[in-house]
Amino acid sequence: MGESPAVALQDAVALISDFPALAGLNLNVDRGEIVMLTGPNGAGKTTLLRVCAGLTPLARGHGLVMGSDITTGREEVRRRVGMVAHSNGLYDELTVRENLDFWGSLIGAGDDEVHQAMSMMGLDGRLSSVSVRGLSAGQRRRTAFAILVVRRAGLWLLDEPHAGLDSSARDEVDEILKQAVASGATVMLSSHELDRAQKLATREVRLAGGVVVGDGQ
Amino acid sequence: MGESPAVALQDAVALISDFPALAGLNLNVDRGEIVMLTGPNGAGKTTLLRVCAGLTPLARGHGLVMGSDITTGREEVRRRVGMVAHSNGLYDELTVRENLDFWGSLIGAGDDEVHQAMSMMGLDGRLSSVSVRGLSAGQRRRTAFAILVVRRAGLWLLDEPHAGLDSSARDEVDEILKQAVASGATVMLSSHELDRAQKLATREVRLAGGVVVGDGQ
Amino acid sequence: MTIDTPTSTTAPTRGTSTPATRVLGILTIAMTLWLGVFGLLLSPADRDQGDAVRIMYVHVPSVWLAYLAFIVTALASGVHLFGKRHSLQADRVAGASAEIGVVFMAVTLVTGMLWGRITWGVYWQWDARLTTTALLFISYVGYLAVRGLEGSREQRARRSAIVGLLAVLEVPLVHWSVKLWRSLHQEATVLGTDLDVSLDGLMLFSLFVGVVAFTLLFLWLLLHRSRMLTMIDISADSGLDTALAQRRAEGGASI
Amino acid sequence: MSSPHRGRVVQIVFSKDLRIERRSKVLTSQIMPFAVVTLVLFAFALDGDVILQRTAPGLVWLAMLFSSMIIVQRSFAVETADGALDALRVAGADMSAVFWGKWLALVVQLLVLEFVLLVGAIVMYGIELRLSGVVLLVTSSISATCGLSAVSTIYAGLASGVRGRESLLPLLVLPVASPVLIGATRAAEASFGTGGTVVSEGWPWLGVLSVFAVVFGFGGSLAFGPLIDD
Amino acid sequence: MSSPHRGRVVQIVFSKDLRIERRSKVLTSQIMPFAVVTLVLFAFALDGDVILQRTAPGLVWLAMLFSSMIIVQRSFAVETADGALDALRVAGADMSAVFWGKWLALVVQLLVLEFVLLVGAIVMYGIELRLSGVVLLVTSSISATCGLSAVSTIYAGLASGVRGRESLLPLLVLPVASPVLIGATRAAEASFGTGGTVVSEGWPWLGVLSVFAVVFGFGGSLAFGPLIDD
Ligand code: HEM
Ligand SMILES: Nc1ncnc2c1ncn2[C@@H]1O[C@H](COP(=O)(O)OP(=O)(O)OP(=O)(O)O)[C@@H](O)[C@H]1O
Ligand SMILES: Nc1ncnc2c1ncn2[C@@H]1O[C@H](COP(=O)(O)OP(=O)(O)OP(=O)(O)O)[C@@H](O)[C@H]1O
Ligand SMILES: [Mg+2]
Ligand SMILES: [Mg+2]
Repeated sequence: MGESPAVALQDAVALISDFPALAGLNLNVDRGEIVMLTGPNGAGKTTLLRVCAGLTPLARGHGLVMGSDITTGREEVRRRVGMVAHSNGLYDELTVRENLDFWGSLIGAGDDEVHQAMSMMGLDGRLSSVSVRGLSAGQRRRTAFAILVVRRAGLWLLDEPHAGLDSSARDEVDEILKQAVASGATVMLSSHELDRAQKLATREVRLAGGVVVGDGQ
Repeated sequence: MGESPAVALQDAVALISDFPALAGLNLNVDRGEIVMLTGPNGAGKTTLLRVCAGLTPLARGHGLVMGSDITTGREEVRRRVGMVAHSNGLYDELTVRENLDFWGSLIGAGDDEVHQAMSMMGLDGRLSSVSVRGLSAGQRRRTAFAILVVRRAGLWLLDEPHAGLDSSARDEVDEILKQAVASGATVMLSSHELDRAQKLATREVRLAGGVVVGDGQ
Repeated sequence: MTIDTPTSTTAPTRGTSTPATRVLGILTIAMTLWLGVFGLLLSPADRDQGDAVRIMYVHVPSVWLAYLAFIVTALASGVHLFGKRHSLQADRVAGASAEIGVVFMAVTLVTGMLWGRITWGVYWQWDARLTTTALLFISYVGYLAVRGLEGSREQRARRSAIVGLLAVLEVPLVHWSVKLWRSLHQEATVLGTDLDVSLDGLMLFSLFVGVVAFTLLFLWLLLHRSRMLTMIDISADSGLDTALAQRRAEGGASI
Repeated sequence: MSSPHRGRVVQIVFSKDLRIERRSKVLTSQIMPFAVVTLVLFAFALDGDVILQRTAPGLVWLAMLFSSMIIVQRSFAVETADGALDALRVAGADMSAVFWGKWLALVVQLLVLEFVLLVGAIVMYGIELRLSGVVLLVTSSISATCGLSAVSTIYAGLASGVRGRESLLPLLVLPVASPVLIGATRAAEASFGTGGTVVSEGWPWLGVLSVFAVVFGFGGSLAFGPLIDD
Repeated sequence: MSSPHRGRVVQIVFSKDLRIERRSKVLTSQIMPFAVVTLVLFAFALDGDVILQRTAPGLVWLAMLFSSMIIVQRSFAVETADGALDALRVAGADMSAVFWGKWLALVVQLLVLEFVLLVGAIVMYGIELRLSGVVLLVTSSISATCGLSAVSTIYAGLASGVRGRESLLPLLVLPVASPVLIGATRAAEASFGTGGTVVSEGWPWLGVLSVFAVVFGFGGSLAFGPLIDD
């Protein structure tokens, strides 16, 4: 298609305290793809996702995300991406509802959108008023997803989205992602649950040693 | 067999700041079983495992773990169990090696045992001298497992052991668990990756709402 | 990551000196000798301070050059932060200048304390100038610490540039501390001695010589040090290349 | 959906921080007792002679400095604990607005603490306050607090995240903040009439403090984005 | 494999804590500058008159109290960050040994800090030390530090347990800790000869401090297990 690719990285090198977590990685992702990142522990998946979100700077190489340069055009990039990392980015002292309201209002989302997202992830009812510290691992993850849904991003970056979620929540997440893609979004997710992710993804990119070592449908 | 069951809980009620995470749960686990705990997010799996480890006290009911009462005989219980929780219990500032040495010497394990465990989990070589803060999610998990292996417990309590691990590490873990059971240990693990866990487990216990709702092979 | 336009002289193989800097170095040495002659021999002893006054020829120039160094740091930081290219060369100049400034500041403190011991009888006393000077010194130690933090060069540059721009605000505070506290603080500050050095012509000239000598020294050090930093960055880059190779190798036999 | 305008973001962040404080009660049940006990202990250490009144203002502001450090460190610990700061960055939140929000929350908390401390000092050290002094005391305290909060927030931003940074916070803040401390102390002395000072001597300090507050306030709102976001 | 005897556990925990401190440098690069700058600022706030020498001991020990709280809080934050404390409990580690290990690490760090503070105060405030005073100063400082560390460690143990508790604790601990402060301050004054005191006046305080240290030391080692292990 005519429009710029969702992600275009050339010779991307990213350092984590002097260690090259990405060692000259090249990757192109077109809009509307669901790319799953696989690879051994420490391959560089998380780092790659953080680079795409403009969180980790490139030490060398160039990168375009949603048409803007991730070094110079961070602001634009951020306006277009949403991310669920290993950590959930929640405030322990606040309740589920308060967390969603906070992030929702920061993004400028409406009350109804927030409420819809919560019921999608089964957080309405009792849980909505439980302080996040009291949540179980999976319930925290669900909350993070609810926030992501509210975000309505153009590029979704998911670091092991299924980890910690129970089967019903997993199906729900997959459903949400499919819908998002249907409405024009692009998805990059890292996963160690190959068969599950493979059902979902349109393309599998395998990382190792900070570079792409395998790329296929 | 004549010896006491690995776990025997009667009407176990456990509160997490006034919320009954376990609501009168009954469970018996014989020695040598590999029990997998399933159930929706917030069902009470983590709480159950913590109760068995003597970390969360019972508000009501009784519990025997490895033959000793978890309320009165905590010390004995702890001498027999090993646990990998959602959190890994590592010191960020220390290197992988230093963490293993610390826990190893605390348990009274020998240097060789430590080294063996590290190579089992692929932590020898470069990683051994990396500070834990620098590790990837899965590498942290591997370290936690290496410590567990050194522990040589009679009852292994694993909260989503596979989460975050890559496929090779998962196989390694399964292998380790099988060996442990072969040498007389008992395993309780919670998991949301049903098919994988089912391959491993000898029995599946399904929790919901803080009680057992399903129990079968 | 590119080292922007390192001059040919900064190739690691060659040293950091050029004909220009060699001349500068020679001039510096000459002026310093001259300062010795004037400061120690030709200039008269002070009426009531005696030979102690000669400390002034080091004390005062070093302070002023420290000020200059910190201002240069601030300017370079500004160039990096607000310049189009976010020049890393500017950042390195800022860093080098700050390092030199800290050294000069230390010299000021030491000479000042010695002088204080002689004239006031104590090494230290808690008046406005001394205190603010001490704090200024601490701030730039902090600045250097920020430069030492982990992270990419851009990060280092951005952070330290901001700190450099904020810290320089303390220089006027030190400079006018006497006035400030005189006018603001009821008790007359003990700084009387600090200023009633009656400078006759020769003293003034010696002081002037001192300032010139220290200025040359500053420039000379600045050139060398900033080129040094450039070379360090370059060698760090070549180090990165090998690290990258190793990292990629992990791909083959990865854990 | 359009991201909200800056003022709104400030308000969102501000109320979020205050709500968290209300839940965790760090200020009311950890810092305040500390500060008050400090006053008491000092009253002991120099059992209630005139010295006490001389030192009171300095003490109060020293306590303020400590507290601001603790509060601000906590307010950023909350952001980094579960990666909320990264989430804020990805959400493309206007960082200078975030700065003002956190700054405001800090100011409010410090002012509360300050009120307690001053009242405590006045009661315990038997300082009698001249009406004419009150105005100076209040105005100078407020502007000093604004300045202090600005400095602390800026450097806490720099100190948040990457390891090793946090250990820098005091090293960076204290020298820069000390003018505030000194100014505020002098102003307080003037309004208390400590050591026979008269109120008029205090006003110039108010000027210094205000300038400081403005400079670092706006410096901070400019610098904060780049600092957080590297 | 048999779990190691108590002494070994103490040593393991102790060296672990010190190693972490060496890595994170909280003491050397955060607390020390903090404490020193405090001395500087205070000296300036009371520019160099006799008051300074009067207040020096009190100041030093106030700084010690703050620092001990910060250090110990950090030393338990490290344990709870990634659930290491739970891991310790499951590993069946002898909690009173853990207590002594953490206590010892705290004592060592505080003594280092104390040395710096005292030297700093003596140099900067122009205190001249009588030889006869040195012995008292050293012994009293050490026993005071032991007591303070014991209290702080107990405190942190409590605080690290169930949430919500910590909010109570400063209220509980500070009154308990203040005798140490006052005792140590008085002893220091005596050894400095502050305000014409003579050394002999200091010895009784040393007794008080020692008793305090012993009581809370052993109280702590007994109470610690139950505290951690709600
Ligand atoms: C630790 C002790 C001292 C420190 C930290 C110190 C610091 C300074 C500083 C920062 C300045 C620069 C003032 C400015 O122009 O902004 C200065 C200038 C000067 N100092 Fe010192 N000083 C100390 C002791 C002394 C003593 C003991 C004397 C002589 C009795 C002295 C004599 C002078 C003179 C004559 C100048 C230049 C005139 C002026 O600019 O005020 N200083 N000192
Ligand atoms: N300070 C450091 N020193 C050495 N290596 C480091 C440091 N920081 C990070 N690393 C390495 O950088 C890599 C980070 O990779 P990353 O977190 O992206 O892995 P990942 O693919 O997400 O792995 P996982 O599947 O376990 O999440 C790891 O191999 C880690 O060991
Ligand atoms: N303070 C609280 N208020 C209300 N509910 C609470 C509180 N603390 C804990 N809970 C509830 O207790 C339950 C804890 O369950 P637990 O963590 O054992 O679930 P789990 O089976 O491990 O779930 P997961 O699969 O997500 O890990 C959750 O339902 C949680 O909502
Ligand atoms: Mg990862
Ligand atoms: Mg769980």
